[in-house]
Amino acid sequence: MGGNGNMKRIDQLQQLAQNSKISRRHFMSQATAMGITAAAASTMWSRTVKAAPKRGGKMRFGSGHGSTTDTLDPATYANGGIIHQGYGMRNHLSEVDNDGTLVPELAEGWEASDDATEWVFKLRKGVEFHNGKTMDATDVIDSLNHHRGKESKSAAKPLLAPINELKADGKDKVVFKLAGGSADFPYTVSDYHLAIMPSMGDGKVDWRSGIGTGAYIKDKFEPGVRSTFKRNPNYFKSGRGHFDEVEFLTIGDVVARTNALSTGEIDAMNRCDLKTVHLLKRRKGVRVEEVTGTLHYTIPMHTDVAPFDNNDVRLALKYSLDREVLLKTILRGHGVIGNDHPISTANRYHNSELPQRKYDLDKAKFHLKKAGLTALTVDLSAADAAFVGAVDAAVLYKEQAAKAGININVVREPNDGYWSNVWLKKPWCMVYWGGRPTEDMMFSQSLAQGADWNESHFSNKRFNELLVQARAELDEAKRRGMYEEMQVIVNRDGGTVVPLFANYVFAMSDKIQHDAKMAGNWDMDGDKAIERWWFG
Amino acid sequence: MTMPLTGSTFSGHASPWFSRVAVAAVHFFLLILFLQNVTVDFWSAIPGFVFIHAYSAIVLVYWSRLDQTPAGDTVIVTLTLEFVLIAILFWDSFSAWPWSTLFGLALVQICAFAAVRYWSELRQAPYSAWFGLIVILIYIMVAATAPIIAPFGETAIVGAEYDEWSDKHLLGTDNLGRDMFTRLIYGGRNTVGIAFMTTVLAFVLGGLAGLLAAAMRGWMDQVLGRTVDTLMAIPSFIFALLILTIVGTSVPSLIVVIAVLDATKVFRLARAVSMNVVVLEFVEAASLRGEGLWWIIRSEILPNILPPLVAEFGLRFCFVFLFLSGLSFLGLGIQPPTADWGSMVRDNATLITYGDITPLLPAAAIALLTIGVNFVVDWFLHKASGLKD
Amino acid sequence: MSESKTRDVLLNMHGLRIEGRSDEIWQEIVHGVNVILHRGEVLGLIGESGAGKSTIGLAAMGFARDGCRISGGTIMFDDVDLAKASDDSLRLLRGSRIAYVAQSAAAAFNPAHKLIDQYCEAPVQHGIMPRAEAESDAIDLYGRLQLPDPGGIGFRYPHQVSGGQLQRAMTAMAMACRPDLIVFDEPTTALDVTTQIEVLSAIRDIVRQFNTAAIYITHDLAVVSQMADRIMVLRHGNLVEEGETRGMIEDPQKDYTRDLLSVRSFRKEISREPDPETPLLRVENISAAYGKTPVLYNVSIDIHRKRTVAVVGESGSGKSTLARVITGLLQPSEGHVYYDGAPMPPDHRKRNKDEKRRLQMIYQMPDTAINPKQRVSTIIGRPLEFYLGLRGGDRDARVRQLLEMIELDPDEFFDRFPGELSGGQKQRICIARALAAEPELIICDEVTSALDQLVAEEILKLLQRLQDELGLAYMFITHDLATVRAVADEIVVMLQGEVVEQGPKEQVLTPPHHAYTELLLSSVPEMDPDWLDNLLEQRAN
Amino acid sequence: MPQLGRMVAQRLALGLLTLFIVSLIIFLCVELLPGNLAEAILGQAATPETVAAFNRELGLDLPPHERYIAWLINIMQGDFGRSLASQREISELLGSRLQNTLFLAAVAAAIAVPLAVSLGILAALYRESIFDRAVNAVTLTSISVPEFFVAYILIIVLSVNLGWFPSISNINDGLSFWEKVYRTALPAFTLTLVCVAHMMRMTRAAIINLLASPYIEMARLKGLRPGRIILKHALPNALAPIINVVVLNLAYLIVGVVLVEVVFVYPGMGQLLVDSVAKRDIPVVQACSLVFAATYILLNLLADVLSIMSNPRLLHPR
Repeated sequence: MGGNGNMKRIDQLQQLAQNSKISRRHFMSQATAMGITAAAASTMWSRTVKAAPKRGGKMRFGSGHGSTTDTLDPATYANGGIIHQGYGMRNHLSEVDNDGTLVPELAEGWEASDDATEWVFKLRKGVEFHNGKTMDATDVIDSLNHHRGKESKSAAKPLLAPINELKADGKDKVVFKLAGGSADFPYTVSDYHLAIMPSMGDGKVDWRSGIGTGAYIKDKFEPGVRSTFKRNPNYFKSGRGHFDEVEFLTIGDVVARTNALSTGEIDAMNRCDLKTVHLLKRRKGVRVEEVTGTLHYTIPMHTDVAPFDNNDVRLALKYSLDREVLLKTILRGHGVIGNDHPISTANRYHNSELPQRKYDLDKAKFHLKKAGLTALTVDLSAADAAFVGAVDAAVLYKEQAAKAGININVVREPNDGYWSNVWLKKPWCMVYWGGRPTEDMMFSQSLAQGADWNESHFSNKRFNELLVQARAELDEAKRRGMYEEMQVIVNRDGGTVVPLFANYVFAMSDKIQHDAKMAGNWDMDGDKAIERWWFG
Repeated sequence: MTMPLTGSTFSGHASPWFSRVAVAAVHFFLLILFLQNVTVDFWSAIPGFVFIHAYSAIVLVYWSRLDQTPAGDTVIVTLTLEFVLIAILFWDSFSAWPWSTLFGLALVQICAFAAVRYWSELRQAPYSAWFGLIVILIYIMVAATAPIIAPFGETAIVGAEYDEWSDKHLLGTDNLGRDMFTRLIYGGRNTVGIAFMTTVLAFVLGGLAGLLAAAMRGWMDQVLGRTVDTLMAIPSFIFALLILTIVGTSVPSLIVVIAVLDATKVFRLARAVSMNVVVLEFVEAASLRGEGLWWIIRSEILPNILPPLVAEFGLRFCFVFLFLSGLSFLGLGIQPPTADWGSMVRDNATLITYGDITPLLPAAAIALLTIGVNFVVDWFLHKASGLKD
Repeated sequence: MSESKTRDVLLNMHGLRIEGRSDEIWQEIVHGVNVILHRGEVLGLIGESGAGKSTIGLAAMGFARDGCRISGGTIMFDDVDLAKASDDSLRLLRGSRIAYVAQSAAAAFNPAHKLIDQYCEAPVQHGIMPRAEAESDAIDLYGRLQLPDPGGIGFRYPHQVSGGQLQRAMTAMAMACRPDLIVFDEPTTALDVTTQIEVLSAIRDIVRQFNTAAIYITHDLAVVSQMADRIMVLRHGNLVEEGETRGMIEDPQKDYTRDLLSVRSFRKEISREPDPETPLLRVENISAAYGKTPVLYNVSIDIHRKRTVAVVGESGSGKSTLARVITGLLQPSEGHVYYDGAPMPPDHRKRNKDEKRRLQMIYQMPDTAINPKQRVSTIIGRPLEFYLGLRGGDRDARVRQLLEMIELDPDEFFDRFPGELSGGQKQRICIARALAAEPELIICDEVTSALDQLVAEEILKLLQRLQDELGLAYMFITHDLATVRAVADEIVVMLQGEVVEQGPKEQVLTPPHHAYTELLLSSVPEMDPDWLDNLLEQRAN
Repeated sequence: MPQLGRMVAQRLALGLLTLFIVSLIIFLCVELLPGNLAEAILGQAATPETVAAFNRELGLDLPPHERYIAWLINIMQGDFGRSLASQREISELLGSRLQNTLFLAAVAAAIAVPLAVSLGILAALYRESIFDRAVNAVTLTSISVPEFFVAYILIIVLSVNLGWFPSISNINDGLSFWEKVYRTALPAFTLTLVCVAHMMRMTRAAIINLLASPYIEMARLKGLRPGRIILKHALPNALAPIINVVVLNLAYLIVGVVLVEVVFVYPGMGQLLVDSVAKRDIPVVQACSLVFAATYILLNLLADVLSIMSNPRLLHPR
């Protein structure tokens, strides 16, 4: 894997440059020797060297997400706009950093029992909320309990369901007792819902004020319009939260967003128009970036419903989809093709050995024949509520599958109520997944037997065994083996076609700088752009 | 609105032989086109044959009364209504060849009738009106014969995405690799067709209600008037948004919803102009004679309020057109993959920022048609009001 | 003639040709007319509609209405040729040296401004006098024109002033700049006869006082003979006859002039004694109101078969309301209507088809009384279908028969639209429509007042013939005593909703009269140049 | 004038009735919308359990008529209630939005109305001239294009290429009046282009319509200048239709600007309403609709009152 080797060396080189260990000339010669063009190397140099963060400036961010009905209650967070603002105001026990690794945030660290059923989080000391109160275990427990219990209307409720007991051990320690072993539990508490807010003392938390421990203090909050923030002078993290002020604008219309960036009325935007992003790149003073993340599209079949109960039918359908064309037309190349399992290259245990499934009409026909069929007619439900372009994707799929003798009847569903009336209800439909930071979370939610969102009604004995084992397995290598096997199982037997992983494509002013690597778990550097970026 | 009651407004003299030949020619044109394009077996072509001939029979029945009479107006309006109703009821089968084309050709035929009927007026029309009429005619022809003149299928993916303009793809391809030129033609057919049907339905509903209110007055006028006031008090965009979300954005529901909302405005006009007619003595004479409501509406009032209504039809058509494209902008209009100009502008709007004029084309198409219609309406109003300044 | 030659010529229109546009084609409507007007002289232009009299009158101001143009001839006003003068120089003359008094003062006064504001506009804009001076001048003129409250009337809006007063105010406005010439375009046509006298005398006095030249346009020879020194009779854009007023009235040279002079000579033959049978229509003690405004008080009338009852009165007398009550369009607050002895439901919607059929109506304005979008065959054929159930060929044959009955050629008119008919022809169609129902009683509401006199006379003769042939009864509503004299068997005189006098024609028309009848009768202009003088003198006594 | 007063009172009472019916219709519509608030907010995360919890907390588990009556009683006490989704006071939520909407409408009207009326007068004065035709063609074109398209073109030309105006209208309370006007310029221009044609054409038509009337002929025969004839004699009598069309357009400027708000990211009522419909936030939808309907009713009343005031027949009865 020559390419991989090169990548590592470039990383090293950049590291050296960033720490001022090498000169520009040295950097350039080394980089060009590795096959990088001079121009690219030059850009890389300037970006790397400038990478020393600076404080100051007012960052104006135009977000395609955000709604007038957004609230500061993390239990109701429903879109990237409010998630981003939430990350700016508040912190969590743990954080997925820009490398994609899990690091402690408000916790100093954690320890698990051997079976991974009991977790002890040691809290960072001396962290102050914006109102001056010092964060302690009560705040953490109340914040998490905000999502638990009968009356909770939080979308994070199922995430915390495995917690049997949650208690403080002194002021600085929180103990979780889980129903079953979970090696990735520290990942769970990094979920965007589980922000730590000041307790009001009666077991409730104060979410209305927007007070948290985060890098920015709420100034004005007009949901769906604009919010302004000021830098938290007492922020506990070093090297984060560089802007003096942040103005967060909701700009729903992509043309307006793009124009605003072009005319310098905002400094960064997300959700670029994929159709014209190549033109946007040519604009002076504008930089377009993209990150492959965990966001992916699925086309799940109910594996207990005919004809999808026959694995050959499922394979025939998987083979009759040309993912490359879909990538080109739906995402205009801004993504990677999927391999019929939900684990992204951004995940830790992605199985890179598993052969990529290709558009293969012969194989499709073969499996169709094996299933005892010469022709097949199936309904595929789609709406753009699933993801932008879902209907187009379904239409493309229909045209491609027709060549294998499969007649896909595209059923256009209404956008409204798609998630309640179509998803999980119709035997075959288009779905979008934001992705989960860990294999365990992804598999548990979407493929485990009995999971609420087991969209393909998948029930594979071996898979379910492995899932439980791997969850509690603390040995890295063994875990990797298990997860890789599970990906193979899903790829071969699963009822889910996973055609694409979408890139996050966003653009910013030239003046904006960021670390060489950006997180792929959410849009805009893990939705932490305002915390992580700075003006160069 | 001044009332054109002089009667001389439409008293042209067209020679009957000319109009007969014109209609016969259109009929044969229709038949030949149909036969040429029937690719399916004989039996499934039968409905088409029946359709054409039943249609011709209707034409012949109305025949003797057609030339240069106000009855001719009625024939044109009736035929239009028939087709619109059929099209709304059977939209699904109508959007498929050959029904849609038959429908389109029927429209062409209606235009031919109108042209023959009003030939003497047309001769005196100013250039702007001629320009408008020609534009409208071209649009109708294009819409009617879309499957024949379009090089590719409406939703067929025939090339790479965003191809340049070339011999194969005259205007390049769109984001899915569909031919832009083809989409533009079909978009015109869908957008114009739906806007036209919506407007007609709005006029049937609003016009009828307005006539009823004016003719019956009393409680009927009050009830209808209050209902319309209430409906108008709700912003139509929001109302359309609500209703379309409830009933779903299928083409028939789109047509009905916008038509009902637009009918309120038609109602007001129809009622106002009818009121001017109702107070005239010939209406009093008819009601003294003991004529029924229907006769009074149809024979006494309607022929006299047609000119302002027709002019309003043109304007409302434009508004519906723009309304539809506005809804498409918010994603509630005609749904993909059906081509429509509003969403074509919307889909490609970002390109304008980068100096690509492709999205200008559907917008220009919308503008050209509305301008054309407005020119004709201007001329018509000018004629109907007898203004000679 | 020799006397007038010595006075200097103010206006000389020579070989005047005017074209009008219809359907984008220009057609000549005035064919080379010569008009000479001297200072201080009043010239009467007379003719029926279409004679071109108004067009010539406006041409005297160098003005052509939209759709008309002056295509030939010269219009010498003093030394300026108005036909060739620039817009600006015309504008300077108009209002200051040539002024205009329009037919309907109610329409010609701008409803948005007070009378005195409109008066002052011309003198102030033409820079003749400042506003304050113009105002006091206006009040003076209002007084001379015998307007009530001359100091205050100018500060009212046009709709607050009655028609006769408005017409005088307009004359004052025309006088504002003391013009050399005033064009009066049928200034009294829209007025009631009693009002007409006041206006006529006021106009004549003021013109004489200021020695202003005037062109007086009218269709009424009797009126013009009171006003004009000289008369020009016009027909179809040509001059028929010209002469001194007295000479023309006493000794007309042309047949057409003689026709105009003899227009009021038609008299119905005196009919038989009233039949003793029950009246065809009995109106008994009817009172009616529009909303809260009472319009009719205790009116009773009998109409017998084959008889003509004329209901005469000025505007506001309630005569048309009476017709509405009889036809059932307005329900009376008191009283009943009996038809052939049986009470009729007051609401026409509750009457049965036969009751409706037997009582038909003919309206004042034939333009609005027939649907312009229906053919003659439909207009006349519809009652045939509706009442008598005639269809197809039977119906068409009957329509043709009816057309013949009203003296129109069936082949020519069967398929026509009202827009292709003249006013008189339209009124005939209305009559045929009424006849189609085979009625017993026809209510004729001012059926001749919108028509030219000669045409009106034909219509009256036709109606009379039909009565003789078909034995119809007529209720004739009119303000015109000449019509009453011509057709009535019995006369009902109405004033402000009440019947002031009623009885057989001879009885009502023979003195002694009721005071109001006397006023009405004496106010009808006669073909005598001295009539107005005599009358005013008489009344002054 | 007692008649005018009675008319206003009558119309206001009728308006209240209309408002009541409007609220009922809107309530029913929102009730009929597929899905509910909880599902709309939770999206993919809507489990039966969380949805039920949501509904219980917001009282959405009560039967519709009870909720409507409760809402009605509150509204009669002047309490608009709280947004279901954000729990914010609706009056506060609506207040700034309404202010912004009115501000935009005012700026647009301040440009559009004088422009349209003067263009209409000039076009009537010089009718059939090159000027008339040019104005007609330009205004016709501007209404023949979808408004979002006009907006985009204005942005490209005036903002992206020339850089004269900001492409988005990021306004907030802290700005000075002129700064606000500056930032509102582009949406105001767009709306101006969209509604000028209608008003201008109506002004022109209303005036030309009167030119055939006898009193205009009289004015011409009095030798008055053409300009004076139009301004002094035609215009006062053409006021009623002009007022009507102006008010109609004012109503449009207030209630019909959703698209422009979206394109320019203008924080007005339209976007709030669209968002609330999407989230099934009934009280907000209700409140917005009521404000819109009330605006419409009041503006129409204003038009009628002004029409009466402009008509001496009605203003000065005999």
